[in-house]
Amino acid sequence: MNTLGFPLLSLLVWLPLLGAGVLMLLRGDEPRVAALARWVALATSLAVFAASLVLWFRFVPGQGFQFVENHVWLPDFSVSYHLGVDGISVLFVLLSTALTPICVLASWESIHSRVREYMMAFLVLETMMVGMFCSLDFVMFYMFFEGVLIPMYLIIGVWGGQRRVYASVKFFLFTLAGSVLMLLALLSMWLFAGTTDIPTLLHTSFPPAMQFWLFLAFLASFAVKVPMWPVHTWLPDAHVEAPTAGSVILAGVLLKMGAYGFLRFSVPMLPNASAHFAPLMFALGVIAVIYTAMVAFAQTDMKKLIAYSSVAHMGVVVIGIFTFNPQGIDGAIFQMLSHGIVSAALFLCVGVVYDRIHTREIARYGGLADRMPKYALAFMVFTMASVGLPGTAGFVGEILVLIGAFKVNFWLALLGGSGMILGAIYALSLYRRVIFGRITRDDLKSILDLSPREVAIFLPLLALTLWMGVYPSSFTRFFDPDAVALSAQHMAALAPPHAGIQTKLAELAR
Amino acid sequence: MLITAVFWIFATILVVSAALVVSARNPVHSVLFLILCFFNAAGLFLLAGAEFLALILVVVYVGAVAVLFLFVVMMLDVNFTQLREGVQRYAPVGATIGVVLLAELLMTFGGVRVAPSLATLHVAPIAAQTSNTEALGLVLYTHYVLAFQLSGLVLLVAMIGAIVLTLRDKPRARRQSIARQTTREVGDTLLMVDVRPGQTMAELGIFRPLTTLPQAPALDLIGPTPPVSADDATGRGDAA
Amino acid sequence: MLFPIAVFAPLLGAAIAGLSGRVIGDRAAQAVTIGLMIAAAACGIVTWVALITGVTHAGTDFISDWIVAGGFHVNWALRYDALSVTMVAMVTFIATLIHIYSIGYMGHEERPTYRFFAYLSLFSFAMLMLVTANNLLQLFFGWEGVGLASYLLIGYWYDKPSACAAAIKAFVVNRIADLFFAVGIAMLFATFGSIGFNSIFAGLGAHLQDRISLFGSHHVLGVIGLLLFIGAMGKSAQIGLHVWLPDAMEGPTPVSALIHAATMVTAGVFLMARMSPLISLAAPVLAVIAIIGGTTALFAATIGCVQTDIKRVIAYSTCSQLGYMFVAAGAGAFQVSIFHLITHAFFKALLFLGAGSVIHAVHGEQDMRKMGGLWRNIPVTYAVMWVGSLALAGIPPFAGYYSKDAILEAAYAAGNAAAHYGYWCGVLAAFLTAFYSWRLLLMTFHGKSRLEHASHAGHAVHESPLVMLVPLLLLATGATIAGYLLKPWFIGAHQATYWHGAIDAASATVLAAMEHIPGWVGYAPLVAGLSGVALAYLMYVAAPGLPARLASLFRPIYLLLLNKWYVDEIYDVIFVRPYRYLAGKLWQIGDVELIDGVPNGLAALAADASGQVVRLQTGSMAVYAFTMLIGLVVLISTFLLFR
Amino acid sequence: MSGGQILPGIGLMHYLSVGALLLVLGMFGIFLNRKNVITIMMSIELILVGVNINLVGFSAALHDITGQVLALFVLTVAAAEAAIGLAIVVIYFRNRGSIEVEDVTLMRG
Repeated sequence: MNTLGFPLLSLLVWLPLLGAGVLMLLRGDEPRVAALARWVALATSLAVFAASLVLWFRFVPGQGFQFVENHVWLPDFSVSYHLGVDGISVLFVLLSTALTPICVLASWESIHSRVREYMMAFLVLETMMVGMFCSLDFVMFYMFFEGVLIPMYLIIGVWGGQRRVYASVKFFLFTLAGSVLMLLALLSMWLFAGTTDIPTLLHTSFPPAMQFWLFLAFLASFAVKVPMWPVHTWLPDAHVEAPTAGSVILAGVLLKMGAYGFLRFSVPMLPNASAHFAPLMFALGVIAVIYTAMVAFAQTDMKKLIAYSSVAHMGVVVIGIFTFNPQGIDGAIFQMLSHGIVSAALFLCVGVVYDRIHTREIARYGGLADRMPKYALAFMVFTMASVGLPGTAGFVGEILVLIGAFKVNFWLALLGGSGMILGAIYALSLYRRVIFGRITRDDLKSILDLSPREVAIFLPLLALTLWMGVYPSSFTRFFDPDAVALSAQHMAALAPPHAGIQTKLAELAR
Repeated sequence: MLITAVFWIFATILVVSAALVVSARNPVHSVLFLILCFFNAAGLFLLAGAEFLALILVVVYVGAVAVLFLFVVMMLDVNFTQLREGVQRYAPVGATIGVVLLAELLMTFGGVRVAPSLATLHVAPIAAQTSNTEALGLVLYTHYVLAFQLSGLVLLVAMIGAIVLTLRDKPRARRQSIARQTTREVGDTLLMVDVRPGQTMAELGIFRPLTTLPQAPALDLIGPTPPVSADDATGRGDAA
Repeated sequence: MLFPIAVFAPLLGAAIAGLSGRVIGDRAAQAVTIGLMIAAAACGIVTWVALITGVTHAGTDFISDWIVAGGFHVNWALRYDALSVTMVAMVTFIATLIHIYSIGYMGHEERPTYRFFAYLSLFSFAMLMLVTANNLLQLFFGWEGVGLASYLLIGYWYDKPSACAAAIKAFVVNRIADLFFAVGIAMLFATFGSIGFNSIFAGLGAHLQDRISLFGSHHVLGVIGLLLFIGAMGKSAQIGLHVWLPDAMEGPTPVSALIHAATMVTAGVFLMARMSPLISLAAPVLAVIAIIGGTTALFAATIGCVQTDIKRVIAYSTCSQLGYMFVAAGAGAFQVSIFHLITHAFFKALLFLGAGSVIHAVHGEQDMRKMGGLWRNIPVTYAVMWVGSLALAGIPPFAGYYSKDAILEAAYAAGNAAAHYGYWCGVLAAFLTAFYSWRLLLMTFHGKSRLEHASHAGHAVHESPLVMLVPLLLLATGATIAGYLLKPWFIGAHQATYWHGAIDAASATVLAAMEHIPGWVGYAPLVAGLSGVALAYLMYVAAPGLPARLASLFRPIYLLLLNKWYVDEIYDVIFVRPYRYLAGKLWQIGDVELIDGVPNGLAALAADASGQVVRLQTGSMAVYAFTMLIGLVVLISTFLLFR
Repeated sequence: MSGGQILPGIGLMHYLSVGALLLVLGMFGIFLNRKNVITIMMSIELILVGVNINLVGFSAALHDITGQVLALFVLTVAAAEAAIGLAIVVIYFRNRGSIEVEDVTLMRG
């Protein structure tokens, strides 16, 4: 299956860790180490990104798992070192590798203390993220899934804002509490199937009663990560306290892990339970869309507002996944990707002014359009993408989910789509209060527009946002066959019992 | 049977001296009784055929550990009578616990039944023609080599730990630093000053550097010599 | 090749002006956008002429894939038929004039204006994408794109709080309607498996009897039509969703002319015409359209009669005229609605630009009570405003006469109750329209000058520069002759050849029925219009004290109208404030107290418990040792006792 | 008692009893000398010797050398423990001028 003849995925997973190891060895006085650390981290992350581009060119859509590496690891427990990507995961790997250099660049000047450790944390985080999306063994997946917590916990807890300890502990406890149940689910699946190999598990059918409990256990873990209402409250706190780059990764990649889990485990492995719980998921998704969009509107802190908007957007993703039809699943995946770019960019936008004024209070800003035209333009594009304007990345996912949802239910589409309205309300009011208006504060009168470094950060994101909006086919082609297959597999798994019941009912009726 | 009698003698002395270890007023006596205990325990080992262990017990415990105890007891100027306070208060509790425990152990002994298969369950049976030391060595360096190495490591750590804990590095202690000796240059220590007739040392501002400082402070012809920096002082104080 | 140039040249202009405006400078940015806009207009008009003269044939220019996902396949493509080329020609032509006009109008801006021209061109591009769409999603792209451009342009003076608020209001109100539009698109896909126009129209026959249960069982096509119409209501400011349009006058006047009069707001009408094969199959939806349209026409006209802001009067008049167009659509005469759309584009753009010229002359004053007697100072503007008002009021032979007359005849001819309701609303509205038009003319240009500062009255009131007057004159020409010239093609004898199937053929029956209606039906609006003019003359020239007396006599009604039927206030009370309140409560109570209360409470509980347990840790080693030993004894005892 | 005779008339039980007595005496010592940490340590040594006697007894009774190996490890660890423990006592005395362990309440929660 690995046509490359070269363990590319292993390289992607472990190269960042190697970079972190190199950073650990740096010696010298503080400023020198810091400068060196920045460059080493940038070089490593760029190298990983360059290597990951091979995936973009060599991946063949619709051919199942590719670039597979499979080695025996713990034979006694039938656990193997199994890596591979399919259409659903490949773009998330790319998203992770693309956002990491951006994060390094975004932290270039805003992080002053313990730069080396900071960069190490990011590189370790990259290893964990890429590893999680590539893992084809449940034990490895679990390790990476949980491993992500550690560097993120440190990033928030060490380099965060005022209430960083509260935020980081909350983040850690919320996510960990869910994961414990996933571990139980993992164990029981292993006991049932005798293997932790994901491709094998994908074709294992679990008894419906077992699926019920497995689904709930997975839900506990993934719902926190997504995050779904009502376990979302860790996210605003974590975002607010995290340094800019931490927010970027958190919103860009970490939130996708939960939804990815749904796509990888819940829906294909537990079709009956998924179908059974779909109404619940729809309800939670709709609540997330409406409730958090309203709460976002009430915020006074820029980052909190965007954090709540993330919850709302992820609500759309959850709705899309559980429609089980190709449009819904495609839309959910696309929405995740676009949200990964757009919300990351929005957090970067907040970071730009935070670096200059050192506050995230919306009320402290206003009238930036005068002094920062480039910034205003970038912010506008990302705001519009977040609102889901056609032609930007945000629209494609939203309309696909809307179509998928409509096939399920009219009201689901209407309520799930209400994010279109509510999103516009909070996003535009944020934009208005920050960018529009008259400059009243003295410190804003001398604020500087984007520096070349910042332009270099934003340009690729801008280009991606528009590219994804205008020609999404170059992204959908990766996952479309797999999404269609997933949908078909789900329907097939549900069909026999349902058909049976229906024929029985028909007989009874006669 | 003589040998049986020997067992009983050893056992009795062992128990009695153990009782004295815990009840002696003077810790020095305690240590001495402890040594007696060890000797008797070694005797019991001998009777059981564990010659190597018996001798090790004597060499290591009596020769090293017990003497260490003795050193510590005698070197520390401790008011031992004060430490004996409250013995009466706790004796009943201790006695109760001890008696209960003993009773339980005896109950256990009363109810012990040995599994018939025990005779065949051997991990490392003692070969017929080997001496005790040899038999020990045969398993120790093969089967238990990892544990053996680990125990060596434990000892090493204990040794380092004991040294680190008790090492007292006085700030004024004179130490030889070969590196400093070989790298020092004339200018570091020698200062040529033109002295006009009638000038005093104070007028010139020349001070004798504090020789105990690790690095002699650079001579300052105008200002006074800087005092010992706080870092140096605390840095050395910590190790004490 | 000309057709894509017509569509994409404005995009290029917007990109160049917007991204490099600061580098190349204002003049160059204006030159680039206007040059490209003229090119687009030339191409647009040439393609239009080519199509209607039969040189080229209707078709589709495929550009590329857009969304390909799970059986949902949408392309970027330009649809080339009579409806789209008509719109393209109109949009490019008007947009070009307004670009040119803006050079003069925006000449006194402190800030560089390249941004303004970039936005205008961006808007033109989005509008062109809208009208040339070959599927509903691309139409939606243009739909939202014009919304964005409108948002940017209304908020162009971003340091004015009222402008920012109006911009957000416009966007959000439109979004509400767009949600229904999007759901309608989803429903179309779910029903037809495609959202391309051709496949939808081809599949109509197969889905005539499909039903969906939503509060009872309904025809699928009817529900789709209704959803699309709600979308159109938002964009075209129909009653209920009209609240954004008057506020949108916060933008610069050329914006009002281009977006909020001539083009964008008519997108809803265009959508109805574009989807006419589907809409005309759903009789209940047609009735709803006619009723909403008629009500809006009358409702907005009543408000227009008492407003004092010159731009707001015209804004309400736009609202009202859009109502007319929907009446025509509701009567099933989509050609007529497009006809009125085109003529309206000319005279309404003319009126707005004329108003802009007035405002420009009096240095930004918009309150008509502070104008008066201006006709000597700005005679050209005065003249074109007369032309515009005559057209608006439907006085022959100006353009508005032909189209408005046709609308009312069609409404009458359609024969059903809803269309008749539309007719009578239209007649009443025609009276009011003439009244407020002449009220505007008389208050602004006649009587004594009421300008506040003496300096204004004197030398400062000046005629606009040539660059503003030329577009005015061109539009005035259009407003005069467009109706007469275009009538045979749009709704008259040649309409079938002209439209060539671009608009549902079924509406031809209504057009035919228009020939057989009583004569008074056609004269009623004319009479109503003339009497409106007369009333205005009476109240503002002959008896200037009358309006004040009437206002105090019918004070509640006057206040009701002055405050626009209190719609904004009602919305504020039932939507805006509860939303704000609920948002705050959901956050402070829902999130902070309830949801966070659980983990925080657990954490507090754990902290308390450990605070109690910690007392066991006396710190005395002996106690720990004893505890261990006692524990050992207890353990062994337990084991012995319970084994 | 099929554990086997170690000496004529002396079985495993005798050895175990001696071990048990040492254990009890050691524990008693810990209680009795709760202030004197040195005596406590000696008591611990007693307990460990008791353990060793048990192990050697088992080894002899079962003719299995493993018991003695374990005893050897116990000796090792006990020696290490004594060394560290006494070192701690020494520096504690140096800092406090006393070895009363009841004073050590730094670990109070």
